Amino acid sequence: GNPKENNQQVGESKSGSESKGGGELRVAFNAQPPTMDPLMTTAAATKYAGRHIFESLMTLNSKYQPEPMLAESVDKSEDGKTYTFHLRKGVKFHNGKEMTAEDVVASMNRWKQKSGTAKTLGDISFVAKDNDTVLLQLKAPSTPALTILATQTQFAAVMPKEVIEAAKEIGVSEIIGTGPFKFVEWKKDQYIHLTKYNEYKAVNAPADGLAGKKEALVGDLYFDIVTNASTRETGLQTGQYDIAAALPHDSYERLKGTSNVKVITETNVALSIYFNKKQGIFTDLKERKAVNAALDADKILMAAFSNKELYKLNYQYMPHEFWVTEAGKKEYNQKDPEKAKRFLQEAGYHGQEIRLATTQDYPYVYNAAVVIKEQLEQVGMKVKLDVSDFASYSTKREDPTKWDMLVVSDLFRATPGELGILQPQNYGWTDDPKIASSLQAINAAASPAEMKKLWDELHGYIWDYLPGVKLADFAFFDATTDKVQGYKPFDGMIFWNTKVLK
Amino acid sequence: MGAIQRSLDGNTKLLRIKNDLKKQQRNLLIRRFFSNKSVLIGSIIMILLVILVFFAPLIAPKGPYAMEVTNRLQAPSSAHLLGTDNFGRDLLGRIAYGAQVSMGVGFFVAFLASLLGMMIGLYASYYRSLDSLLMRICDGLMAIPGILLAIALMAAFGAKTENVVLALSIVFTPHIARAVRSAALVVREQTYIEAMKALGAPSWRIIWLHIAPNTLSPLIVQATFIFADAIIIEAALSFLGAGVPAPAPSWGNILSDGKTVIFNAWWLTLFPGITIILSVLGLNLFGDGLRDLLDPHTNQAKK
Amino acid sequence: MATQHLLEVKELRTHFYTERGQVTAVDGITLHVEEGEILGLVGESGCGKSVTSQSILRLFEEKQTVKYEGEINFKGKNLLRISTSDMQNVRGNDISMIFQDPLSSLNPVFTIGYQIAESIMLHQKVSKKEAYDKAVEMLRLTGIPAPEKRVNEYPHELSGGMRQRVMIAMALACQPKLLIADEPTTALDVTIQSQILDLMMELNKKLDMGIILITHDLGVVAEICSRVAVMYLGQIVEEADVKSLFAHPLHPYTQGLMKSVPQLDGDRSQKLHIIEGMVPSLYNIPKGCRFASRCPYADALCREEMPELTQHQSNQKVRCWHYLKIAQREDRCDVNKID
Amino acid sequence: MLTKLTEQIDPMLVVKGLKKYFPVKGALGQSTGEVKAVNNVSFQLYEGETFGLVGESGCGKSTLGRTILRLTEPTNGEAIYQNKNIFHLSGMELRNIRQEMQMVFQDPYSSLNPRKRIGSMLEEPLTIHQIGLRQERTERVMEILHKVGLQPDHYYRYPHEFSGGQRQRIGLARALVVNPKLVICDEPVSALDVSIQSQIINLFQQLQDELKLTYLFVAHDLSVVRHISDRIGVMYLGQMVEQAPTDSLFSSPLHPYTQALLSAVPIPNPNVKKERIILKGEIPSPLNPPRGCIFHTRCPFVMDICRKEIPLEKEMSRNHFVSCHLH
Amino acid sequence: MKFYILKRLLSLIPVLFIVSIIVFLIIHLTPGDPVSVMLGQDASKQQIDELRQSLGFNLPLYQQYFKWIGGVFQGNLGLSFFLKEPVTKAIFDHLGPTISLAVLAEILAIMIGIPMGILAARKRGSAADQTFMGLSLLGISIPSFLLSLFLMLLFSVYLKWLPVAGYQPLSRGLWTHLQYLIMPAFALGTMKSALIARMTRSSMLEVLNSAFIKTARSKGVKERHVVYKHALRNAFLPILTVIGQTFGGLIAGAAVIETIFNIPGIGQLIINSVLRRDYSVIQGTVLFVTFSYMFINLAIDLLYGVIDPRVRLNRK
Ligand SMILES: Nc1ncnc2c1ncn2[C@@H]1O[C@H](COP(=O)(O)OP(=O)(O)OP(=O)(O)O)[C@@H](O)[C@H]1O
Ligand SMILES: Nc1ncnc2c1ncn2[C@@H]1O[C@H](COP(=O)(O)OP(=O)(O)OP(=O)(O)O)[C@@H](O)[C@H]1O
Ligand SMILES: [Mg+2]
Ligand SMILES: [Mg+2]
Ligand code: NI
Repeated sequence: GNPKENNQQVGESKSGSESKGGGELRVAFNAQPPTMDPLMTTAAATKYAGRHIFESLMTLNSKYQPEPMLAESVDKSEDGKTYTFHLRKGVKFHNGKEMTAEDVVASMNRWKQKSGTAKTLGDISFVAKDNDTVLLQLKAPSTPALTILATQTQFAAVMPKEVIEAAKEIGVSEIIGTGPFKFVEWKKDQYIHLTKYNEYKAVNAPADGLAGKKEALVGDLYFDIVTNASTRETGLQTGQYDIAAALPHDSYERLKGTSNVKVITETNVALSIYFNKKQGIFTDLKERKAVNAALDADKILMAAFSNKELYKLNYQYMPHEFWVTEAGKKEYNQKDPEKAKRFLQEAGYHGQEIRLATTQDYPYVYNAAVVIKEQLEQVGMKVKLDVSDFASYSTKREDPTKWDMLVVSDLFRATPGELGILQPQNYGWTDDPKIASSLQAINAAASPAEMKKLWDELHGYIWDYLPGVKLADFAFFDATTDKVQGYKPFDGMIFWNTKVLK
Repeated sequence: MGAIQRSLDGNTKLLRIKNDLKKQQRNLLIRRFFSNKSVLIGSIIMILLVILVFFAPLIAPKGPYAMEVTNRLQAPSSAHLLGTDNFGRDLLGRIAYGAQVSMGVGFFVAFLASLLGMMIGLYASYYRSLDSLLMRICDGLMAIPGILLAIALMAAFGAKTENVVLALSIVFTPHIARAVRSAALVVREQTYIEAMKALGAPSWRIIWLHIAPNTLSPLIVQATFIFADAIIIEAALSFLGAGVPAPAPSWGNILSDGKTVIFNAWWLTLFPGITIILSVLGLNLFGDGLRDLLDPHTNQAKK
Repeated sequence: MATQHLLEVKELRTHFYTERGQVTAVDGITLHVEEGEILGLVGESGCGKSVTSQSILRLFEEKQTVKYEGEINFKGKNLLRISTSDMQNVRGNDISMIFQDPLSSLNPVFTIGYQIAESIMLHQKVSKKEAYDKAVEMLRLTGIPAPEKRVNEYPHELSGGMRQRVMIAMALACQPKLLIADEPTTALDVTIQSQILDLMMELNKKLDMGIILITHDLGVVAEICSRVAVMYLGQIVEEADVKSLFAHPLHPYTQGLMKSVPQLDGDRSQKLHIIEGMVPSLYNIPKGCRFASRCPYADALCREEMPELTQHQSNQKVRCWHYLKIAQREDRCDVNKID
Repeated sequence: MLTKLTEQIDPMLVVKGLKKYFPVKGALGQSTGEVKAVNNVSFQLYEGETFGLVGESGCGKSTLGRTILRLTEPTNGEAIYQNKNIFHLSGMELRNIRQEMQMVFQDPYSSLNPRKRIGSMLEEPLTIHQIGLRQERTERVMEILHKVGLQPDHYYRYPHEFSGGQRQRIGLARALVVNPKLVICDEPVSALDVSIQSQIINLFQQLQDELKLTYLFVAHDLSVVRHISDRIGVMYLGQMVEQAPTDSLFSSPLHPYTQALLSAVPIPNPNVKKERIILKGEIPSPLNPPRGCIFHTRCPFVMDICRKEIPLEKEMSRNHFVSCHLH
Repeated sequence: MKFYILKRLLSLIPVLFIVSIIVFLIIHLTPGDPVSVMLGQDASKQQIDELRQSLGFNLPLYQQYFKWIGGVFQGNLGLSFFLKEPVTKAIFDHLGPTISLAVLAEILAIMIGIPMGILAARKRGSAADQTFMGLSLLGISIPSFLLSLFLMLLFSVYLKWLPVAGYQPLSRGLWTHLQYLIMPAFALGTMKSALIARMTRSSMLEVLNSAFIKTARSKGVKERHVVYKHALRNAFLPILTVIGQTFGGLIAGAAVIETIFNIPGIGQLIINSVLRRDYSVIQGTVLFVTFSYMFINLAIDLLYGVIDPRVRLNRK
């Protein structure tokens, strides 16, 4: 028998009563999320699955600008310290309960407490003004406040108040949101099954990024957890999966040439080197400059991503249109071994071992590290590749005694304040007063223009100070069968407005 | 009494006979060695691999790390006989240098596990009082996942090839122990073991010189399996960062690097795959043949 | 002599392939057995008695290890020519065999009842129940006490003597035309041995069964055999009816053998007679008479040419150049007294 | 040499009340009974003599021999050798005594390690007891090979390349190579044809003359036992029923079992037909030996008392002991 | 028998106890903890510390151990931090696929391995022998993922007979269940069959030379019966040992194949739990696997007695 047919029968028989047809969409998902509670983790898998179930007050459009989602509209007070959110009416949770301001306040307070990004807003409070209105009160005005509310890492999912109150330390136990899909079942290590939420009320605006109209065009949405990349790939080719996520970059060219498969890319991740500036050799700026001078980004990225279409050499720490700046350009990608050697000499480098920690759980990170090691050794540095599994690696990088350099991939952020590489408490420990004060100034900037100006300045300084080295932007790539229509990722996978042709 | 006291003359004559016999015996053994096809083929393969191990610098003068990223994933050509990998490193060179690591891991794991397993198996079968204790320990050891052990050891003692060997040896020891024990249980009941006791032989002698050789066939079968398994598992460990520390080449990690590009660059899996198969084949042929050579019985039923 | 023998072996040769080359363990054996006759087969250990008997049933794996030559005629068929499945019908049904080593010849994982019944069911159309009853009956015949209980036991639960009797019961279960018994009583003490010999003689009379009895014990031969063949190094060196053989053995080897037997009434202080020298190795068979190197009568002719098996009087055949000379000497003294 | 047995000489080995019971375990691992393989056996061995041991198969002859050498632990009883109870020795002492007491095993094939060449197998006992240097050991092995009638080129052969008789001789050579004083021969000639059998028996006698060996000689073949033994013990179902000097035993067997045994020996002469005593009745099992006299189930002369009382050992004539109510 | 089984089961307790301590120590001394994995790449140190604290991971090790083992004694293997469900449930959920796969693979392995071994033994030294033994070597040395990918390409992509990967429980119908398992079972089975074939060959070689085989032939038993009835049963003990071993291995050691074919079995559970440091699951699963190994070994030891009556007596 045809396996595809079989699957569909299975899917339909299970959800037939719930949804009015529309078929099913099977996504070969690359990782099992650690939890379905978006606030409990920064893992992308949770975010991708969760954003179909949960929604937040604000969200991002394709230009990384905030747009309201559960709010009908937002007003900003004169002093810039209070935002008033008018909630959309008639929005119902998946359990049938209508969403009220109370739920939103409970959810936002949880977000405030759990999310790292929320903390950049300083001391804030959410108040329910009435059943349909929520106030956000800031201590100081902040231009990027709404963008921060729309952040996607640990996004501010709105859940019923009761669910939040019942939450344990490892997260909520009921998965109830307001999104276009509702949660049915999570068969551990097998699949996550969502089904169309028939009472979903979409925003009346064209879809744009995560914002705008959302419509479930399939009855059932399965995230099949398939950790093996070749399996995802073959499964897509046989039609067992409609979409295969995060395929190996090396397969890009081949899949692109395959007739019934469409490849879909979205450049939304930055690849950088982080230096350990708390301890060891890279506390010395000259050593950091030596590394920066020695690198040849093209080769590194070629090895990591294998195809030019999948990466873009870019020195911008904030690659969105709004933030683009010329500052720091000349420092980037110098490919100047002689200069590097000079820096080393000045710094008095005498063959100390440099530990480059990495993990093979992210092949591109590992591949980049291998080439970086090679390039640094060309200029006479002694580099040791320290490979471990992700769990060990993630503990290791918290410990300044264990490493000197890392290769890190960061998702694009909407505001500079969210950039991991600039955080003093984050691994790398960028504890520079000037950077700190500039970031504060940007957050408190009165207007976007001022904000931009401050950023230009900071960007130049960053390239001088070198908390790390930004290497490039790159894309993950997904592939779909030619029966899938309307799949357009933004900040990762989005399956509303996506349908499968019969 | 006369028969006992031989003249000096007689003694030297006997010795001469003995020496002649020894020589004759050696010739017979050599002849048998060369007439035994499997040993012969096996040794040739093994010798080739040993050459690979020791002459890697000649085979790949640039070493296993020389990268040309622009030349990545090139199919075999005259410049790179076996093609290049995803960093543009010469595959032949990596395989040649990887031989050191992989053959080493395979060999030492098989050796250590055999030694330890044999010890456990033999003593468990000989001293019945130890049996259930040792076997239960083996049950326990078998259950501890090798990956876990490897990650733990790496973390505790640093990423070294020795730790891979140690972890895998511990994992495989119970397998050998069980196989040896089951064979030894039969052997220990044989009359010739009793005869050795009657001669006043100490236990260690009985165990190691009389029981052990008779458990060799299942041991060889298992040990060759372990050799192969160790090479392949080392790859899985490398992938988790718990194997041979990267970017040192091992057949295992070449293979798992190749795994992701198997559809684009077949040579990256094919060639290390073939080398692994060859080495296992060589070792097995050699082992089988050796066993046949050592086993007096198999000399009979042959044409 | 009957026109058709029950079994007639003609010029049987059995070659083994070994690492050191091809070995001919049985080299041109010719013998025959009549219905109701017990033929004794004696000879030095390793002379090929067992190989001969197993060759008759073609029990060695052909092609791989062994090559047969010659003829084995049984009921007018040449057993070496018939197909494997026909051979399977002959085995156990027409010709049965008792093996030399009872300890290892029974399958340790089946009950003895099963093993006997299996052989009955293979050749007779009987139910399982009937076959088991027959098995019990056979065990009773061989003198095993409480056979109903014993049928359900495994070989290792029985004593050596009992196992030997199980083998015998199994061999006799189908009432074969011919029984080959390879040292059936070696492991038994004399009281049980005599019971078993009695049983064999009884069946031999009752069923008119031919028997080839291989043994080392010349006493047993004297007691129950009617004819004897003496083997040496893969050949038959003498064949005669039992009385003539014991009265005047012709071949020097047979003579040596007879003299070596310790007598119950002999002089204990006297050393036993021995045949000097060693049996030559099968890999290195001498050119002429195979016994020449140990023979007191040997001369140049013996060392050069192999004698044929020649008829002496009506009931004796011998393979020796000098048998006439020896026969004359033997006539002069009484052989039965050991000198 | 035949009857050098005198009252004055102290025995070399005294076995008193030896018992060996094997526990029998059922399929469930529980004990279901005991095989009384050797049940209260006493006898002495004198230096330089041969003590023959005959009896039905399974009556405990091998077990007796193995127990004396402590190859299995005795259930009860003692064996005094050179004023020491063998059953109380341990470690080094036991090993030393094993140099002086050797055994030739019943099954010649399985008592040889199939993977060892004959030469190294024979050299091993010397290595164990640290006798001689390497060179000397080889010489000695060659010598012993010669003595048992094997050839030097057998040195490098494996056991399976030998015929039964040759294997038996190898077993013998292995026992003799360490210069023992006492050799327990467990049916050393039963697998041999008469011509080789006589070679071996002669060899036994020759070695006894040369080295003053003492033999405990187990065999089925009564004519062989008669030829070689000075005294003979007859065993039945784990017990010694009769013990006598050879001539005395053969001329006047006292126990009904001995009588039956002697009458059943086939005579190698087709003209002589002997009157056999046929034993009827159930052969008892050592698991469950009969009460009273163990032989009463098959005894042609059974009396009432036999079923109730165990007969005591009586000395009927000089050194001729029997356990039977008839006497 | 009951007594014996009881004794064996009792001897399990100390072993489980020791294994539990070893595993506990190993996993806790290994760097990385579940919190950092769960919180993801970008979690801040503060967040991590908070969660660690609230879950009790900063208590002294012995306290953590006693807390856990105390639960185990009450039949509670703990709660999976990652799966958000009791460890017992997690094991139970992953057991179904594993058992189906292991049984199917073992059946395949036996069906391929034993006849192949027997044939090789009977035709020792012949071309058939060498071919089969060569194939079995290939089976040993070919990396399992290569074989799996090859099977996938052939049967799913090219022939479109079978689904690429995944798992459906038996409750969805036998064929639905089986079609997902055939390829992985085949991949595992061929690898295991190599070992079984070699064992079969070597032990059959010994048995086929036995005297009782000649006895059987001399009775006129058909050659097929001689081999499969008389000889095989005698040669079966070492084969059974290997079968037990491979079966035990299939329970915990099929992780690679399970990952490739995306079968949510115990092997995957172990590996995944190790990778995400899901302490209680690792501990629970290892205890469970220890238990099943011992159970299999016990079953095998009991089977020994069924197959070979001599073993029954010798059991001390
Ligand atoms: N399978 C075999 N391969 C090679 N040689 C063999 C084989 N079987 C027997 N022989 C040889 O054939 C010869 C005759 O052996 P056979 O077993 O027939 O002797 P036998 O007369 O029965 O001796 P015994 O009285 O000791 O049983 C021996 O030399 C033996 O080594
Ligand atoms: N290890 C053992 N376990 C249980 N019973 C045993 C053991 N060894 C011997 N027996 C039993 O002890 C009794 C005596 O056996 P033993 O081997 O001593 O007899 P034997 O006189 O040497 O017989 P044979 O003449 O056949 O060699 C037999 O019933 C035997 O079954
Ligand atoms: Mg024979
Ligand atoms: Mg015995
Ligand atoms: Ni004398």
